Amino acid sequence: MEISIVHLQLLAAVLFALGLAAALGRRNLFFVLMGVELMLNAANLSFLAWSRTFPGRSALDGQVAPLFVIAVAAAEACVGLAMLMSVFRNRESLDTDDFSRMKE
Amino acid sequence: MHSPLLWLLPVLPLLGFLVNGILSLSTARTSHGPSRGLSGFVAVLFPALSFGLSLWLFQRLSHDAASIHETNVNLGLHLSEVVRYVQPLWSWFSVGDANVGFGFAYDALTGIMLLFITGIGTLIHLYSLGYMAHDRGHARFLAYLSLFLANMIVLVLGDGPLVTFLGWEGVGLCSYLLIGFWHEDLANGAAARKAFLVNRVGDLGFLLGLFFLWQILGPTVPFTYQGISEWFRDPAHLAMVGQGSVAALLTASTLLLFLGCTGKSAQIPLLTWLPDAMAGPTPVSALIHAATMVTSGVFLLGRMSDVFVAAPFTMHVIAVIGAATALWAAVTGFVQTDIKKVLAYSTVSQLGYMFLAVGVGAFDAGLFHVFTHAFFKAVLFLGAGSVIHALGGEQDMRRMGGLARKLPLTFAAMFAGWYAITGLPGGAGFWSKDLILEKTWMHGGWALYVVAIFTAVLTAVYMTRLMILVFWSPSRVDPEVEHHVHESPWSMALPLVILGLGSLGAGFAWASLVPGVDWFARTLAPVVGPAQDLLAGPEAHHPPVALLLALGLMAAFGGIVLSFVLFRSGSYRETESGELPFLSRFWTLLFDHLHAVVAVWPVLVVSWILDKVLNPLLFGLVRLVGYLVEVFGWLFRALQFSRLRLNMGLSASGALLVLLGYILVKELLK
Amino acid sequence: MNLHLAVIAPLIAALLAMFSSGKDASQALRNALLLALAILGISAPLLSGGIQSTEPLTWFVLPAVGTRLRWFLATDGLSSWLVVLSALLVPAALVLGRRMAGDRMREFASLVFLMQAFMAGAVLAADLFLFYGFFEAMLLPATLLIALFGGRDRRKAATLFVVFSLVGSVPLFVSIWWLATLAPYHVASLTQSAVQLEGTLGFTELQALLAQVSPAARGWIFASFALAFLVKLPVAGLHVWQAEAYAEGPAASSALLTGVMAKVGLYGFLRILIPLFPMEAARYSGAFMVLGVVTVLVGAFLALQQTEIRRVLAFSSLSHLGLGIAALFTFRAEAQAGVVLLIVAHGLSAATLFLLAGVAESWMDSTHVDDFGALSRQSPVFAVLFALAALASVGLPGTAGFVAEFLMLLALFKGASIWLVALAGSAVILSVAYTLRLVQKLLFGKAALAEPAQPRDLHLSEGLVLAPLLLLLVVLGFYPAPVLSAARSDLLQRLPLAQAVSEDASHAAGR
Amino acid sequence: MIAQVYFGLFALVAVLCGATLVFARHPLNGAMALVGAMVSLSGIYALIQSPFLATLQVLVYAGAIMMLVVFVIMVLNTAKDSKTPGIDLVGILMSVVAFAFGLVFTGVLARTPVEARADSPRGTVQAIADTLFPVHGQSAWPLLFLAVGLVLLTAIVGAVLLSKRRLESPISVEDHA
Repeated sequence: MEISIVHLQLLAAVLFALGLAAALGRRNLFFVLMGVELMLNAANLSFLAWSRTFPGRSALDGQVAPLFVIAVAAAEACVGLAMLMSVFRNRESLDTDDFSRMKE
Repeated sequence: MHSPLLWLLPVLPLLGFLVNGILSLSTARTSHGPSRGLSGFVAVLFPALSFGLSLWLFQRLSHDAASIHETNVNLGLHLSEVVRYVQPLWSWFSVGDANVGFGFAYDALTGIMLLFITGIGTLIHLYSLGYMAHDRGHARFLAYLSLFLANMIVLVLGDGPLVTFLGWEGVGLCSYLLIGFWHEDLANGAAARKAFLVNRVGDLGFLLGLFFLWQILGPTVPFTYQGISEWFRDPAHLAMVGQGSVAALLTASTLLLFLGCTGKSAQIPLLTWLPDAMAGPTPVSALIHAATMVTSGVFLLGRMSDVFVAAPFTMHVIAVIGAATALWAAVTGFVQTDIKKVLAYSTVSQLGYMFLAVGVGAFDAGLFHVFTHAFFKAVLFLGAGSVIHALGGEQDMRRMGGLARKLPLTFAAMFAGWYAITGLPGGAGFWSKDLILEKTWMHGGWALYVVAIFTAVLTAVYMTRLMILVFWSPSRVDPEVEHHVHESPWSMALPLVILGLGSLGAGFAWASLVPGVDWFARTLAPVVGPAQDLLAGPEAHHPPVALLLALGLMAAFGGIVLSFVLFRSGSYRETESGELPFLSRFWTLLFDHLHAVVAVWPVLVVSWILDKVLNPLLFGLVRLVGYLVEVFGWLFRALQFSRLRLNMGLSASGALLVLLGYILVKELLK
Repeated sequence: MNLHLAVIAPLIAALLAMFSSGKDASQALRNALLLALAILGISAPLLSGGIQSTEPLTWFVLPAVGTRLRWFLATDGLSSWLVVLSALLVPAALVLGRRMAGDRMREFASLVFLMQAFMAGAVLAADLFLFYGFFEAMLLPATLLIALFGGRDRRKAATLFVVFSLVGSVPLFVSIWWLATLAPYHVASLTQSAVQLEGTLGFTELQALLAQVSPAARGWIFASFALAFLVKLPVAGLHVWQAEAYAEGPAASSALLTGVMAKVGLYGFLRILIPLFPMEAARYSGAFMVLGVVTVLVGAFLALQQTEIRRVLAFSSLSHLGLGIAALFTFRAEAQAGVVLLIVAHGLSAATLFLLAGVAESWMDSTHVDDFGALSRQSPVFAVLFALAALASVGLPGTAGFVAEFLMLLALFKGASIWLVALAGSAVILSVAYTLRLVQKLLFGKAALAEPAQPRDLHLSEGLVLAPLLLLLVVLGFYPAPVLSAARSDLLQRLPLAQAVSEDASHAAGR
Repeated sequence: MIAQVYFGLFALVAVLCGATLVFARHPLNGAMALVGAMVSLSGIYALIQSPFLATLQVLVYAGAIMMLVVFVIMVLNTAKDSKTPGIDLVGILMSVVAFAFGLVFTGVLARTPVEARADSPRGTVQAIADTLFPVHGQSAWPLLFLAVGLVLLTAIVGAVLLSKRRLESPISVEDHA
């Protein structure tokens, strides 16, 4: 009840930044994926926090949005991990710096 | 009056076409095609039935006309009422202002046309049995011929211009198929295509003319010959179309319709196809390109005489073009060496006579010439066919001669034809040509008369030349060929005899010199009479008949004598190359050159430009867009690093920058 | 029910044809042919049904916009004839396509059925969304047919085809979307209701809606619609894809493209563009007439220069359909009837020509006209059918093409000027020139290549599927009333307009 | 007051776990840290009146998704340990970017006067179901729900297709290199 929206948002921002750092800074594909997950979580938190500033039923829209985010995250993890496996099996490596064939 | 039988007239030959067509198609694989007896029997039977039917109808028509005439005389009326059997079949299309029915109508004009179309048609089917007996595709040939007959019947029997147009294009198609019948020779195919194309130009004129006519009539008048005639015979309407914009419309309409006629009847300017059409088998030339199809232009003018007399300018044009064509073709016929070409130009020339007659307002004279010409030109062509047949395909007159004794029957028949066409007394041409000359004198002025009589002299010259070169001069035939010369079988001889007799006797259908014999004119009077009376007015003065007759006879005899002087003594000088001298060639191909310059080359040049310039240009435009996209692709690819993290980081930085920029702008604007 | 089936049956047929258990190609062909005949049986009764429509089913409502997407089919004579036309052409395309499809008959049949389904959907749709969906969907099977079964340059042809089609349809999509956002407001203003209502894009509702749009905006929408249909037709300037697609695709797909898909372009003008934008159509009618006549001429001139059979036929299609556009914009009853008849007549004759051209190409293994000759002696049945179809395509009296051409020229004469008629008419002469040249090269003359060891001609089945088409052409040439009357029924005035609105109102009341 | 204490606790755990994710050597460690962050986030959800999402967070996220991740990590790591380094120069650069992001967000937030409203409803199952599938009126959510269903289906099919071939044939680098 008394938790301030700003604190929630700040927490979300920090988690987002951490997720981004993991997604961008790490070379291991696992960390990239997990960083993305963390960012999604931060976004969810932000959704919920903002939803508390709306009156009446419209606040519930903010509650429903994370539901979809979770669903999409599940799909993303599903496909992402499958791709990761096939990449690993092709390349024997999970180092993103090894993957530079896209430009060719 | 309603007559339920008219539809049978075209359907009978159509059945013949279907039977023979299926026979031909189903036996295409076998080595010698369908049985000649069966296909021949079918081919002759159906046209003959059609002929019988048209004889019966004509007899009935004459009877009805006579009884009506009697009634009118008894009642003290002075009317020439049209006896017309109609059979409207169904509504062809009925949309907006366009209400066109599909039906047939039979009156005196149609009756006369049908008599000789089906009659000569049957004879020529018979002739073809012998002529094409050794050809692999004779069943196909007979099928085409029957199809032609069906279309020709539709052409004359249609109750409105559009049904006529159906037959009009149909005969064009059959003409195409038959000219190109021996299609392995590409030249034949080219000739056939030329015929179809040139005719199509005329047909477009026909259609546009109909549009204009429709415009004048308005949507309420039924678009049948009956409706059109009645509309134009109304004096109030005649006054209306005589002046102002309606007159211009009518002139345009009639000129365009006449253009259609020049296409079908090979007049200036659309005459180049007819000489080429001689590439077809000779029975085809006789039936289609001499007796029937090419005269359908004259028929149409007669059919729509009420329309044409309302447009005096067009009538002048018709007369002048007719005279010019007659003269030009006669001169051309003078220099030809191919026997069929001579006859072809002669046909063009005679058709010119018919148009001259129509142009000076003598529709019945023109149609009478159609009638007599059908006989003598058919017999001339069939005779020529017989000669060619006997000589094993030789068509060059320089390699003929002395055949009178070898082919007595053929010679007799052709002599009859020659007798008729030169206008010697008693022959068919004597009556009809003199009639035309007389009418030209009366209504056409002296200039046209001089051209016409000069053409008559030329006609006598070139026809006599033909007879001399083929029959009377010493033989120049290749000895090897001469060995095999034989008279034709009975199926070819019988038509020759009948038509030969016809070309001697047909003229008596309207022997204007013999009092009381004006059967032809009387029969036609209800159809074209009002139009003629309108133009000629009451005949106040009688022409100097004796003088004109004498002039006509002098022309014929003079021409014959001249020809004997020219060709009998010196025989024929053969040029080395076998080709015509330059001047003759140029004169012969005058209109071909004109067509090339006016129509063919421009079309080819424009289409070449479109294909070689415009199309690549459009393609280039499309390619250019494609290249642009690719160039952009390269540009953006150059921006990429091959490091995943860097790429992602850069895009994240980009997002950050956008965000910062947004905030900054927001702040600044605040 | 029949209406639903006319669209759904080919879809089912596509699935069945794909997964049927036929082992070899001929078995697959037999299955597909049975399906095609069944569809023909289902579609044919539409012709006697007059105007009919289905209950509009709301699919869903566009979120945040409030416009319904509906499954709503309706038909009158025009649509019914188009559906039946395609149902007639599909068996022929399947049987003659056998020569090109080879072992992949099942895929081929399936794609052909898909195309049939989408095309039926496009002409039966009474809702703009639905129409657009089907209109675009047609592209997919057509492209695949070209890209999978085509000739040497099939990739290029397919790419051109797709790119041009998209150039035409993307602006259309934008326009439709924009209209969708307007529809609810329009309905609200109509009913004066406080409750927020949903709009629809049914053709009848659109007529009212468009009347309220500002003229400038309407002009742009008009342009985008016109562009989409002009590309499908196509007209001169947008014709680059046509010859490639028609010449490089398999003959069966060319036949369907010209016989059916190009007709949807004309249908778009007839059913959608002119009724929905009467003012714009009237304002630009001169331009469209000139464009049509230019197309007629350009097509004819280009056809004269071509040396490949199907390119000649492609440009001939361009030329013939151009006349339709020119005539339509005279807004005369004769033109409308003539165009409807043109759709049927040209569909039948051109498709037959393309299919036969495909057969000839498969015999000679060449597309160049100089490699052909004397087919009338070697293959008489083929020659008869080809010649008949060629004559029908040049509009010889006695075939349906003549009546169509006559009516269109008459309309141009009355509604435009004599000069346009003369120009269009001279192209008719040219059409004889190039068509006869083609006939000459293929059927007559001497055989250019070695004579075949075996006599060869069309199979019995091939003759049997083509003969009815040509027979129909001749019958309609003498008695075109069944098709002409189709042009008169005015579907738009009789669709259940109020239904969607009242449904909404009762909804609102119920709440 | 007690809520704020809990919040502080959870927030601390979440941030620490997040930091562990960034710096962990082994993916398994990272995964475990992520699970921790998620569980503590779920606690925070519960604190801010969203019981349904809190449950879902544990069930789906921490339970299902992360289980999947851990499972894959363990499958791939049977052969050899991950040889990838933790942080390098590029990583540091990227971290700076990430840090800047956080800074911007914080900056913006600090200047935004927002207050929670007392009448904001609880995110119960009932309330969320009513929003998702409204009985009356129109809403975009059902359409979106359908779309997400499609996305999930596609993802499943895609995942199966991506890994299917590998099950049949022995792994070979040359095959697809």
